[in-house]
Amino acid sequence: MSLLKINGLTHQFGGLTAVSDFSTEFHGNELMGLIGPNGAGKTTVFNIISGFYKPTEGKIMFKGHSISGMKPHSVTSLGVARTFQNIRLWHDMSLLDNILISQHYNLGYNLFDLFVRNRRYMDNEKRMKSIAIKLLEQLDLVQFIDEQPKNLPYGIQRKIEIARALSVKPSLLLLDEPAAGLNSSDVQELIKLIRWIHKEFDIAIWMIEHQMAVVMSLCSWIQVIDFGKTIAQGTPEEIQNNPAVIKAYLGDDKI
Amino acid sequence: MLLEIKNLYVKYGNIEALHGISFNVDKGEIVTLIGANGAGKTTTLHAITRVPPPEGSKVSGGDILYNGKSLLNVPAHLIVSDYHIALAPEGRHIFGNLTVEENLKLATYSRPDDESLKRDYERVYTLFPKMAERRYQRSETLSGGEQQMLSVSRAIMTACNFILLDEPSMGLSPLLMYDMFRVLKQLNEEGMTILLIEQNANLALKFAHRGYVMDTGEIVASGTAGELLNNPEVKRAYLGG
Amino acid sequence: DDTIKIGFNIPLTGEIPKVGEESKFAGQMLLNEVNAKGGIDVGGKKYKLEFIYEDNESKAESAVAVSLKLIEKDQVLAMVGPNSSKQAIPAGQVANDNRTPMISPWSTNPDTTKDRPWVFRAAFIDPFQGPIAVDFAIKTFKAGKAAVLYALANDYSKNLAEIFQADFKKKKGDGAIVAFESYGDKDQDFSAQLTKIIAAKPDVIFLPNNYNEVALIVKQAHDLGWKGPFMGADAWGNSELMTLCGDDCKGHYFTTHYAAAGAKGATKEFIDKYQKLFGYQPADVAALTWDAINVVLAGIQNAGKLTGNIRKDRQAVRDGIAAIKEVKGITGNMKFDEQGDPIKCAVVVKINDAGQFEFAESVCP
Amino acid sequence: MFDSIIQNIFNALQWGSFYSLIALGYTLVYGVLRLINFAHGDIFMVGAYIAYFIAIFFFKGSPALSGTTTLALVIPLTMILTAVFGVTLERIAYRPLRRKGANRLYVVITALMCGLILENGNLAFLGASRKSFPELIDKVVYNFGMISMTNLKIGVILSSIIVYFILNTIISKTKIGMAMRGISYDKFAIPLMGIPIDTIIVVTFILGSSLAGLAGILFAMSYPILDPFMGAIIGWKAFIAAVVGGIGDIKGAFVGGFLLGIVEILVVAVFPSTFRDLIAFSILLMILVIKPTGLFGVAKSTKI
Amino acid sequence: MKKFSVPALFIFIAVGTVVAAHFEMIDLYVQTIIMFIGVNIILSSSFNIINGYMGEFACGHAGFMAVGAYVTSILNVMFFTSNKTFGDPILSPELALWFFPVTMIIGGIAAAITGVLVAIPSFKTRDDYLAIITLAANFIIVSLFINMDTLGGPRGFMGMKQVLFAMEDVVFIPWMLIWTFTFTYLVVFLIRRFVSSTYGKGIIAIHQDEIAAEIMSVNTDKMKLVAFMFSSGLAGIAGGLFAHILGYINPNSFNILKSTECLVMVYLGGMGSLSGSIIAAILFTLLIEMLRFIIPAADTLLHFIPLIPDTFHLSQVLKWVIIPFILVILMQFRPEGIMGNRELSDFFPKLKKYYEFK
Ligand SMILES: Nc1ncnc2c1ncn2[C@@H]1O[C@H](COP(=O)(O)OP(=O)(O)OP(=O)(O)O)[C@@H](O)[C@H]1O
Ligand SMILES: Nc1ncnc2c1ncn2[C@@H]1O[C@H](COP(=O)(O)OP(=O)(O)OP(=O)(O)O)[C@@H](O)[C@H]1O
Ligand SMILES: [Mg+2]
Ligand SMILES: [Mg+2]
Repeated sequence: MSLLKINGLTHQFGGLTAVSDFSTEFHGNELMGLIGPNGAGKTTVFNIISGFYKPTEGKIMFKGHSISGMKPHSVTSLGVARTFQNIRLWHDMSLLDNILISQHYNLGYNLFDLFVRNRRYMDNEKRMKSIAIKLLEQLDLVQFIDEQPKNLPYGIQRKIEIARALSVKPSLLLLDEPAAGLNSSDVQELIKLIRWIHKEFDIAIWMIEHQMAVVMSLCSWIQVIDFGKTIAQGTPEEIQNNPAVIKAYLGDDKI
Repeated sequence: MLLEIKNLYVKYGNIEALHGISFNVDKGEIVTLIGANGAGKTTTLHAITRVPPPEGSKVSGGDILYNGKSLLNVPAHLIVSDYHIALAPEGRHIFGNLTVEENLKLATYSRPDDESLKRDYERVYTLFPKMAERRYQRSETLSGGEQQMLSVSRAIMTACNFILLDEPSMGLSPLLMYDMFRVLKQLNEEGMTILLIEQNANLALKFAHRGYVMDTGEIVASGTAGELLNNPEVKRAYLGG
Repeated sequence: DDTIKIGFNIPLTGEIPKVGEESKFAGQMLLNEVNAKGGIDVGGKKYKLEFIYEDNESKAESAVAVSLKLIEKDQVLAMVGPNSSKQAIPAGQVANDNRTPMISPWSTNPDTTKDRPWVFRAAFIDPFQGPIAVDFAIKTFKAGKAAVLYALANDYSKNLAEIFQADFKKKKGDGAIVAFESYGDKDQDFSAQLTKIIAAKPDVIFLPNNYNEVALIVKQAHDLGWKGPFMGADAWGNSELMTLCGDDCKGHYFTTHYAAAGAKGATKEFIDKYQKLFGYQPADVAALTWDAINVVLAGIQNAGKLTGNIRKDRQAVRDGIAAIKEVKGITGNMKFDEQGDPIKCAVVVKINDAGQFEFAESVCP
Repeated sequence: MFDSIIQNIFNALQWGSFYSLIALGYTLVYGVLRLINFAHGDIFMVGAYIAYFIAIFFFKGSPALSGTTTLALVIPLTMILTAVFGVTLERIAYRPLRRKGANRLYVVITALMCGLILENGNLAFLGASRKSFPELIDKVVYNFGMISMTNLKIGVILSSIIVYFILNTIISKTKIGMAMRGISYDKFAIPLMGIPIDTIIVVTFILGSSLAGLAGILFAMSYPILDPFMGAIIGWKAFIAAVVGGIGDIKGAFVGGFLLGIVEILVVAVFPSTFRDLIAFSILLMILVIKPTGLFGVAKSTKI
Repeated sequence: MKKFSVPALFIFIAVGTVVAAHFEMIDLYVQTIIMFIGVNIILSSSFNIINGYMGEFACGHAGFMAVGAYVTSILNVMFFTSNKTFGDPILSPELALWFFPVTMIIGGIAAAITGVLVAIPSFKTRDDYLAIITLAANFIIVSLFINMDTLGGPRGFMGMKQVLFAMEDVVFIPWMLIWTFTFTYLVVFLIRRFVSSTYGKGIIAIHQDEIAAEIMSVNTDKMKLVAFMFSSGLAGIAGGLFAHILGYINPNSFNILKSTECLVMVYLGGMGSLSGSIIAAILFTLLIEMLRFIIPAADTLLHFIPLIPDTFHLSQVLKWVIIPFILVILMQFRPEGIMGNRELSDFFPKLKKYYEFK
């Protein structure tokens, strides 16, 4: 059984077909890239998978469950986590709380336990906290644990968003332009980070990115879409030399 | 000298973000500011365009001279309408509830309705054909890159002589990014002065005449683009190699 | 100590500030008069009066807080007010529980005084006023069919409307009330209700409403083509009615406590003095407050003497009020039944062409 | 029966006109600042009082002008003075808060408080007596069979329609209108377009408050009894109407106002009148449940 | 002893007040004010769940209060007193003492169920559209009670004093004061537990970014349902207490004006600050009562100086000019409310030695 299988996915906004007949498959823990011109429908694909839009047509199977039309939080609970093109952290809460709240998929206690503060409540709160701290330690973020994200540098915020996504213990991590707004040296760090996460957590990663340096050095397989349709897919080398991709997306770098 | 920043100090509340920076931009130049995240690049542009609090910051020392005149006491909207300085801000800040066309029209708020206006519309629509195509779409439903184009187009439409760009390539596809830099080059050749902030320092330095490197609220290096590209310090710290 | 403290629990703000104002003015007038004469004589000793006016904001909970403040903090001997039943009912409970005599000038809901030996009132109650209006309408307008428009959220209005309805049905048959319509709090447009009422072709429209609403209703009814008579109740009796309503209200009738136009004797004297001091003709609530205070004073004098022990004195005053044989009031002479409700006459007045409230008929129990 | 229906439709149109006029002012300010100006109902009340004092001065006072001349003076003067009033309120109460970057709900609460100050300040300084608005124009009742109409009612309905069309043109066609809409979405970028933000906001308050002034005049003529609290409930309800129409949208406010008027009147015409609020609000609630952004409101689609 | 410092302080105050009240060292007026403060604390802190922590703009809190007030009053009057609507008591009046808290909780549950009415539309609606739904719900609930003639309609409902007498007949101590203290503490206690848990913080996440919350596995619909039910349930308890303190209720006591007072207290205290809500409730209640004394005192003073003419008197009407004016000024100085979204211990770090908000 494949991890994620998308078949004939189509999505329309009013009259505009943002995604049309899109298919893909994750067999195991690949690291794949999704690229394409602006407005091609990449983010829309992610939004559909994470349950934010209900697709007009098509099937999405994740670990054997059909997830099209599921609520976002249920999709996440099944093991799909994501980051956003524009950072969406809870900026007025501490970093720790940001990570803790993402444990909602597995609280382990109910309202009654909460009000009486019984054993179950205490144990689970402790468990979640230790998960969060461990994760922050792994990602070298633990020194910011009491800070509010809004007060942290942009590069760190990007990293926190990834940490938050990891805290739901995903099997598939969707990254929407993780390098956007990062400077060249931060980008190098990010590449290392993603490679490390892929190995350490042993999860599938699918990313949208416009910085070719990132995509080409990380992804084993790249899919290119334009106007919602797949125009090419293949290894980085194949994509880089594909004339259709060059014409629609890569261009030539003469200024 | 068209723009001269003299020993500028800027504060957010009690936190000082710029600790006395000085630089200048000549007429017809393309100058780039590069540097790490949080170095104070955006803060500098906001200070020049006088973005008012609470979004903005407070200048606590130094001066900003434009054609020899201080901008410090000029209200933000006059910077655009009287001094013809435009900013394509970080984070785009398009008017999502207006259509693409209305966004552009709003940018011409203080312009008379004349020939040059028509020419600018045409220019924007030819530079960014996507904008013409999406003319009647509510702009909040544009994709990220499309919004970026709109933001730059809007800055061009305000009929400026001097344009400040805050990470214009953010979120753009490579093709579009090159296209946009070509457009900017063309504008520059037509006489527009450009101050550019870019994360992709390599690209920015290839494109600009001169550059300044900022770090934690200070200018740490400056020179022509070529000098900076070959400066080993700069290379190591900011060019990712 | 030679002052007697009386507390006023009145709506100076909120929905009916005018009512509070008139109560307060009546109080001030009486206070000045009595104190100018050196105070009142109780058991051979002269006591000066001291009145404390507290605002209950036209809210039930404030009326309770005010009652407690007057009773506990200010240690008043007796309390006058609140005026509307919404506040008088809970405040009455407080007064009764804390054994302080209270007299509401204006509340007409039976619950205010019911089973509360410490609570009295100066106005007659609704079950008495309603049938008078019915009889008068049947007799004067030869009414066989009537319509009612009342304020839903105003318990006074609703109560009276229901009493009128029941009594009219009893006298003229079940179908005699052809329209029974209501409106909400602070409404200003009544056209839909009036359209319905006019379409039902009643002989008379009964409006047990506050004067300000009456002015709007009457005008709007005329706009919608109504030419028949209106019958009102005591809440019409406000000096402002005519400034607000103008010609539209002339020729209509209402039941009330006293008729200002053509008033004689003490009543006229009161009206003239009030008008001179405050610039407008006092409404019934001013007159009733005046009477209510006089009832309290009569009670105090009945008590014989004051000991200075507030608990004992309050008890004595309560007994004094209950034992009143008859007080000559400007709204008629009254004595109290076992519930603390006054036994007094009602009058029907006509609004004459000069806009004055003219005596038409008096009905006594 | 048929007569009653027609009559009620006219009643509803007149009543709805007032909701519409007030809702338009609400929506205008909301559309620009995302500020629920809870004082708007009270600005309407202030408008009515201003109209009253001007009318008394010219009509009953020493100039002793004729009714129509007075009215011709009352309308522009009231609108101007009410606008001045609204702008002053913005200046002293809302602007400083905005400048400090306060959460918009704090501005809303401030508006609520200003409303209370206006109501009770009026009560404290003008006294508890209600004011009676003089009859400036001779009322003419037209009777068509069982149906009655007055010249005033027709005037009110026409005014609200005209106002709507003027306002709609301003908002959708002019640059100022565009700037107003732009501000609501992104205040930061407005000065970057060379637009003086404070001027636009002042213009908004001028428009909104002068509309409240106009509504005040028309209301005072139709329901000639003024009291300090006259704006409270009608203000709340007009706000509800504006939201049901789709708040921030001019058409929404206009239609919403009439809708509420019609629903209120028709509910009374059909059901026992005691159920008016119950049924009317349930209907509005239902509309919002089915269409969560109101009749004409566009969902702000957040890009993610 | 961090854990017990706050309860200990509270018990000290509560027991002190009750004992003082019992021996008539503080009078009924002061007692009533103290009870109103309690009710207002419950109202503002429960409203803060929705308007502060969750960041919605609801404005119909009084509606839920009404449901609680009516349900508890009816239950108590029906079961423990003889009344003309419900006839003889169903249970022996002595039992009132034991069942009183139960009826309070039933009233709370009833209000919570009504809260669902508002919660379900809130799944799809946000912002000011939700404001309208709550406002309309408030109008509808009040209108419903006005139309219920068996409950007195606009005339209101009474008889709750008899319930109190029934309790006092068993043991003569100031019962309402005790109940108010108990429930106020309980409510604040529960809210604190709720908002400091990972579960409860889900609503803060909804406030800051609902989309992110939903995508990070917070079941936003469920959280909203819980928050609305919790908040309106607590408002119902406040209503129950209010009804029994007053001994009389009336639908118009729960109209928009009452909701407005709740709004004022929440924003005055600061959105998402529990200590802010408590402080604001105390200040607001005291301010209203103090002005009863301040205005006449100021009047006397001004006449004494003499600054104003003899004939002119400062009237109580000014109270409702002064209160909003003070609030407007306060907002200008603290545009985030008294406490912002912080707690007392964040302001005075020394307090952390004695108590912790978590
Ligand atoms: N809510 C919406 N309503 C209408 N159209 C939309 C909506 N969201 C997206 N679109 C349109 O769908 C298309 C695809 O958008 P999407 O955000 O998926 O692009 P993208 O591939 O992520 O582009 P970018 O690289 O610029 O982020 C765009 O043309 C956009 O205008
Ligand atoms: N509104 C604000 N309030 C407080 N501090 C701020 C604010 N905006 C920026 N800062 C601080 O000022 C410093 C400079 O920020 P600025 O946004 O100018 O950096 P930048 O160079 O543009 O960074 P980036 O590359 O991330 O855009 C940073 O330390 C930042 O945290
Ligand atoms: Mg995208
Ligand atoms: Mg920046």
